[in-house]
Amino acid sequence: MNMNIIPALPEILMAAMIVLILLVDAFVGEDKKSINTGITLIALISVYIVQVLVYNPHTQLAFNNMFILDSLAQGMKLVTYIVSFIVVLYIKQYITDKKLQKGEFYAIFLFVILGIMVMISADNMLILYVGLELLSLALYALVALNRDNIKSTEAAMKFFILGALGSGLLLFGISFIYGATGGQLQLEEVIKYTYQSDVPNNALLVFGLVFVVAGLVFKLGLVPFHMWIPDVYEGSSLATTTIIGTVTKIAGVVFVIRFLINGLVLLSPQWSLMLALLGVLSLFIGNIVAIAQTNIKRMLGYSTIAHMGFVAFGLMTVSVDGISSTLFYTIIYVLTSLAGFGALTMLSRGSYECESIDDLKGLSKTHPIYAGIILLVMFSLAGIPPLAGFYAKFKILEALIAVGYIKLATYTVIMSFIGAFYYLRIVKVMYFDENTIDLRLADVNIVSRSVLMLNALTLLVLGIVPSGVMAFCLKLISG
Amino acid sequence: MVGTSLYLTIILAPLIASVIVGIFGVKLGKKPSHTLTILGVLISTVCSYIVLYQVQLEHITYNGPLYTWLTVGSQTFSVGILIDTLTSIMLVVVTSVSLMVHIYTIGYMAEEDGYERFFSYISLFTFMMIILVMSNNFMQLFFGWEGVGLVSYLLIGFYYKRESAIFANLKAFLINRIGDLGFLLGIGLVFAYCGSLNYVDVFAKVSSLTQVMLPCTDWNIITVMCILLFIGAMGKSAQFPLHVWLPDSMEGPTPISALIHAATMVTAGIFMVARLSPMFNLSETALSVIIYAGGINCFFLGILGIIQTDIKRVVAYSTLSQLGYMAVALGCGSYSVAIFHLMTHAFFKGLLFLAAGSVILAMHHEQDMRKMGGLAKYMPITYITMLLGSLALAGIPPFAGFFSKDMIITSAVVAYQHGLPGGAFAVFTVYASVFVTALYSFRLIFMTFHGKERFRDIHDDHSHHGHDEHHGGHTNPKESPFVVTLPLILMAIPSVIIGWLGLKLFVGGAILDGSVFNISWITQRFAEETITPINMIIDSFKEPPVYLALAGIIVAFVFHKVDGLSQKFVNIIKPVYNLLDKKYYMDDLYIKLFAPFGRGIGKFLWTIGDMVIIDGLIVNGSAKVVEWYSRVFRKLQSGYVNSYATFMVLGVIILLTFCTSLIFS
Amino acid sequence: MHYLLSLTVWTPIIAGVVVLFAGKNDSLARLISLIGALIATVLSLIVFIIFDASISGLQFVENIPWITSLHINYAVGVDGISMPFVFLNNFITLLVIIAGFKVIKFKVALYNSMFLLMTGFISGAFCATDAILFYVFFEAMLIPMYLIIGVWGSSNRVYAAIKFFLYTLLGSLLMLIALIYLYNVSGKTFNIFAYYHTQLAMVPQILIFIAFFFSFAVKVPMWPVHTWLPDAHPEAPTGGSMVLAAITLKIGGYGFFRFILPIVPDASRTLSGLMITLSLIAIVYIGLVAIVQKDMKKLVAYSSISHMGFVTLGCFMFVGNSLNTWAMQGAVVQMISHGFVSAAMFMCIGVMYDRVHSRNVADYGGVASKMPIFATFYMLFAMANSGLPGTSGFVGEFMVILGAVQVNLMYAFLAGLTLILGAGYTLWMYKRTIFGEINNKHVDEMSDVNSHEFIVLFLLAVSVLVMGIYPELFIAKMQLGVKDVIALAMQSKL
Amino acid sequence: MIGMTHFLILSAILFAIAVMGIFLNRKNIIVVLMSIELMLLAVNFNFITFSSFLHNIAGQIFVFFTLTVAAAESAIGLAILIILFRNLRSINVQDMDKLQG
Repeated sequence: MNMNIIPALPEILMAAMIVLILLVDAFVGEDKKSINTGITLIALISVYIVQVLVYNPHTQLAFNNMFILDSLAQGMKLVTYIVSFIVVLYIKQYITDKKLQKGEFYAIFLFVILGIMVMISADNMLILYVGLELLSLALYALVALNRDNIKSTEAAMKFFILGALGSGLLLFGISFIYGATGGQLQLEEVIKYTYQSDVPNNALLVFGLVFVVAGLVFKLGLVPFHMWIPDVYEGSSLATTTIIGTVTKIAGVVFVIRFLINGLVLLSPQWSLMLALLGVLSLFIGNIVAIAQTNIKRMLGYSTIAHMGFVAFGLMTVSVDGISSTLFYTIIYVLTSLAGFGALTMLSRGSYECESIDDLKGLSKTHPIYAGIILLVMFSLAGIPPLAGFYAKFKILEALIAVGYIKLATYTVIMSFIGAFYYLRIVKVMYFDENTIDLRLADVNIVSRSVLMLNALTLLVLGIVPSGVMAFCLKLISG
Repeated sequence: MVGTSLYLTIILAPLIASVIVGIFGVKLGKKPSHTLTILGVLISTVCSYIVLYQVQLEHITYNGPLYTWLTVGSQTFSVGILIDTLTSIMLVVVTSVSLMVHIYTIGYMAEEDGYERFFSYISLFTFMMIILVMSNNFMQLFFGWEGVGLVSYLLIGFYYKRESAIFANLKAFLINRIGDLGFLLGIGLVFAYCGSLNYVDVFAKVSSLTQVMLPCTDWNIITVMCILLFIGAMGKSAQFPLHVWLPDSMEGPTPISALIHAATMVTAGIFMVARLSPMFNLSETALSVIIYAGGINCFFLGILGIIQTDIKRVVAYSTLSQLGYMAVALGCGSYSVAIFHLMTHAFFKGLLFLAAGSVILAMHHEQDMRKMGGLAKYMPITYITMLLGSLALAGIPPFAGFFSKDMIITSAVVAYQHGLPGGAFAVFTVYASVFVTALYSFRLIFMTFHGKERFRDIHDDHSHHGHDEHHGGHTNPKESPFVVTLPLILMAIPSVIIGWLGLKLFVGGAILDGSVFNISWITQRFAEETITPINMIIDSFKEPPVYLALAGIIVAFVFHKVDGLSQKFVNIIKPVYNLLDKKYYMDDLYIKLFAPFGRGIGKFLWTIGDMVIIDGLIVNGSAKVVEWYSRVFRKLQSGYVNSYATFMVLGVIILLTFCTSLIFS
Repeated sequence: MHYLLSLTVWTPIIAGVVVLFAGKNDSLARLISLIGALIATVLSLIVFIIFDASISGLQFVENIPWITSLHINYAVGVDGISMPFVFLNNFITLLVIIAGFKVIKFKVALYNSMFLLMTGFISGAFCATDAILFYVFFEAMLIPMYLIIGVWGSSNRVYAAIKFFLYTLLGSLLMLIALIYLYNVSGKTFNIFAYYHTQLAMVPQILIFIAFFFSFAVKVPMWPVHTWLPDAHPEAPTGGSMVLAAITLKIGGYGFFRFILPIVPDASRTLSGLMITLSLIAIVYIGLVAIVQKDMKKLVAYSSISHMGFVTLGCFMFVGNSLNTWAMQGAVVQMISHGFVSAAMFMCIGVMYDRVHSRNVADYGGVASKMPIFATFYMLFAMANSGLPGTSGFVGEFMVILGAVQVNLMYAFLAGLTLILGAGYTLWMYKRTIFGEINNKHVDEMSDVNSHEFIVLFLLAVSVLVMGIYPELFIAKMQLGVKDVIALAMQSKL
Repeated sequence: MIGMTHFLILSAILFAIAVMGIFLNRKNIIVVLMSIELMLLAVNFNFITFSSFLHNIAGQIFVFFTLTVAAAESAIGLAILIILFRNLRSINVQDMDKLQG
């Protein structure tokens, strides 16, 4: 019986902080709500510190091995903290303007983070499920929080229903795996079991696998499990979209890696092909449909779908190289879209909401800095060197070709070629068109802006010296 | 001063002058400009006479590179100088005529604007021409070739505001480019098969190619080379069918017509063939081709001269016909004679043009002969000199033209006797042309200098539409100033005597030793009989040409005297006249057929090929397809949550079937 | 000295970034960019001078590990083929900056910085000896050009910019696949020169060839993937057109030398017939198309395509399994010469455009009487464009034709048609714009070239003439580079 | 004798019904929520079946978690439903079509 709880200290601390926020929020007046922001930031910082402190090189287990803290978990958690810290900086002005500034917002946001942390560290399907639900439920709430907005509520409802369906599928799958493996919920046990059994003919296991995969890719948003993404992206407030579009992606990817690699790696012949199929579809739908979009959030939603197609390809290679490429891709993607959403959020001030693509017309004249940042983001998403996005795509392609999927790689580049069009269109709108509506905004505080600029600059810097992050990702995989 | 430095002086003097005047001309003003350029040309003239002396008497020849133009692998092209007998002759001709024209221009262009520009151009031309004749390899020859073409282009379009002028110069350039294409390909072949472009190496190598055929054809390679090269000559020397540009080139100022389009540039082709005589000697086929081209020129294009009314055009057509003569001579393999005629022609045709120019000057830039007449007593010098020129042109003994032309006739006869294909045609044309030549040249004389003074009534109707304001009504035309008449006189002298001097040297070939090689039978023929001017004149009265010439003059006189006769005659031969009037429809062939055809294809390829097929169909088409897909697939996102769920379930089902198929296969 | 090449590459990039911060202060921006471009040009000139023509292979080599996990190095170096282009590139950009001094009044800082970045990237592409480094620079240059066309372009600029971007992107993406494939088959290296000795079967060779072909043929551009150029040029500002025509097209040609011929020699040999056909189509077809253009920039754009046809023609003059040296050398010369000439042509059109604001031939006529000096320069460049001996335009075409004759007289004939066509469209345009009576008041108000324009035109004129009269100056430097390529193209990899 | 398979089939049927309830139903969102509950129950049934037949307690523990989560889930679901009704004045699935395309 391993009752060591040290590795889980960050989670515990986070939970405590959440409670604290709820308490404080209950007692401070409307005018002092900004204190919540402070607490949230402190929470994230402190958790980060603790996380660093509890780290030691070799893998630690807790709660009877249900909870694992390996290099992957450690690394991705740290990334999560940093990203969510930046997210808070970006959105705090926005949510005060939009009257979302209620204690719940941050509390729920931290719940999301907590969920992510649990998922990342879960070594047991039960914990994995709990983490997932914690994350999802919190997200539903976040979306719904903008409660007077009809679009938001509709998005929340759709998100909820589909989410529930998704997790239902996942559970169903898990139950079958549980049965097929003779009562195993522990991921490494599942591996051990699958070693002994003759996997391919174990119909029950594969049957379960299909449902699990369905549940997993729902989180990533691969076609045809993507339907929720565009609606939720469009419907929810920019703050929420920022959260969904960035931090949760990390969770999703790690979640999938845990399940498929740590758990069901021996079924890779099956699931890699499934991922390939879904990836192909995602790249197609994501890129093609994004072209017709007029709402920028929705467009980014579709672009996410396309990018997740890349992630799927990275995973399907089932090689250390491939998986590390996937992580690299995810990190770069998160950083990029973080900058993008950040810029949009900061542009949406007061009553003005940066919704439709035309709202960006002539931005290069009114707000050259923001325009420049969005430009970098767009070219990075399109994968044009010398921006970080290029290496992300490049590594995935390299991994694909290394294991011989040349046709797939060609398909991928053609699709991302089509994708380049709508990123270019954004740049075109900002730089080539005349501004119709002139937005004069009270500027956001200097800290957030400088962070945003740094963030955008990172894309450029990583475009010139990406090897550091690559090595980092490789280390996460190979331990 | 000896050796390369001397030669370089010849080359560079005009260039430097031209560049300086070209850049600072306007600042310098008129006088300094023309002194400078004339000085430049004078220097090279003097030097070329020195060279002539050295080459002919001291037998100093030179052939060496100046600098490496480019190196590829082991092969090197270098810019070089070749000084031999031919070069020395050409140098003298070019520089002297050029000098005359320079001086003449002072008077002729006095009132024109762009005076300095003009001088800079003609010096530049002189430079290019010198390069052309001095070059010791094809590449440099081509450089000079195109260079003179460029200057000719610039000068034909000298009055760049005049639509006809800029049309003419474009036409000239393009027609020449057709020739140049052939020339370039010829050079290419030479290089491909001889591995060098230096004359010496090529001549050494070429004789070994007599049996070689062009790949996958049964054409002798030398023939192909020679014909291609001659196509180049056709362009420059206005041989049929590439002659159409020359009459139009008369749009340029008269000194240019004299220098470029009569004396020097147009003879470049002749020079080139003569220079390459060792090659052409190896291919009778090529020679026949030349004969036919030349024959057509000298007779059929000569005829056109008869019906022209523009004084310069008459001379222009006579130039075509004389070039024909030279070509025929070349075709018959007597290159030295061709060069001989080239030289005599340079002087008397230059003279004719300058004289014509002087007339035009007196007539205040009126060129229509029907508006002249009776000028003889107003401008005696011009009259006398022009008369001499015409006599020379018509080939009346003992003027220069007579000797050269008579030798050409002889060569044609020889070639005919030897049975060279096209020999008969050559003989016919050269005989017939003698008559034609005399006819049109004296028609010119009579119309211009004799008979009724038609210009008087002209001036009236001119003063109506305010032309020639600077002279009121009925002043008599004046003789041109000294600077104009001096060159006339200076040119008249050689036109009269050069034949006497030249004959022996050229026919014996002594003067062209080691550079031009007549074909065997010609050499024999010239060897076996000793020709002297005297007995040649005497003999000539036993032969038809002289009588033909006289007949021509008489006919011209009759038509001049008897009023309306020409009109009647025209009516009688209406269809023929129309044909001639339309210049055998050659212009229309280019302007109405080729040019629009090219543009038509271009338009088709652009609109259909580029716009519709590539851009419309493939590029924008694919974009449209993608957009269409986009619009279709976004419909899937219907907005109804249950349809979303349906898709998820479908997905699961697909995956299931996918996997089961995997398992049970 | 040892980092000379890196300096050449990075000076303009750094200058470009610095200029961005000049922001609203236009004169400062101009000054900085001028200095930057000047330094870069001087550096590249030094490289040109101290480049040792007597040794084959790379010089000024630098090799620093860059992305170790993928064995990507920051490896630069120049050989006879790439070196002249580095100089050309910086030189042209310097001219562009000077030319833009007075003309550009809108977003000056951005404009100049874009050009400087562009130059840096292009130099990088020419210097890179690591495939990915090359690719990064190769792609990166799309961004500034996209903005240049899109922001400072004229009426139809958006379409042109996006078309240009996507056209070139598609090609380069396919190349990326090919590069990664080579990386895997050549024992995990991105060193271009390692690929020269990688054994490849025919089918992969063909596929790689196609991939490379798409990326480079689009840049050149070869028929039928040329249609972006006639759209991009007219819309781009003068400077944009100059850089586009003078340099970016050359990267396409350079690619044929650096990648296609040495890496997939057998495929090149097999497909040479096709390549030659396409090149000849480009020369004749495009030449004819150029004749009917009414828009001056479109006309020159088409003439560029037709002239670049000589480059690709020269690249694929296979005799048996050996390449024709003359054609090959001619191709390189043609590229450099076209760099000068096309830049000059666009400059001239720009000069006129700045005064009358029309690209339409019909809106001009009689310019000569208003701008004699300009007319003289323009005449020189027009003649160079129609390949007159003594100008650079002649040398390359002459050499390629000489080579072509040795292979097949028919090729030479078709290629030679450019003598007529080239003169046709160039001089027709010249006649209609410069000669003739002044036919509208805009032309009547035209003033002759100002000092900046004069400097630019003068420098270009000098280069055109020098290269025409003494091409050995360049050829001597390139000799061995070309020789190596030919040697590599002759080896069989099967 | 009723074997494990029968139970599994039963739960599969339940699950299928639940799913049908989600994507066939075009009317009432409440029904959708109920179907979700049903789906979770089907899963629980599965777990219990396995756990009893494999003599492994983990499954039943999992069921407890699932039940809890289900409760929380329906709570949130209903909350969202309420605000949705407040904005939309309807709980008809077909009326949720503001977001599409």
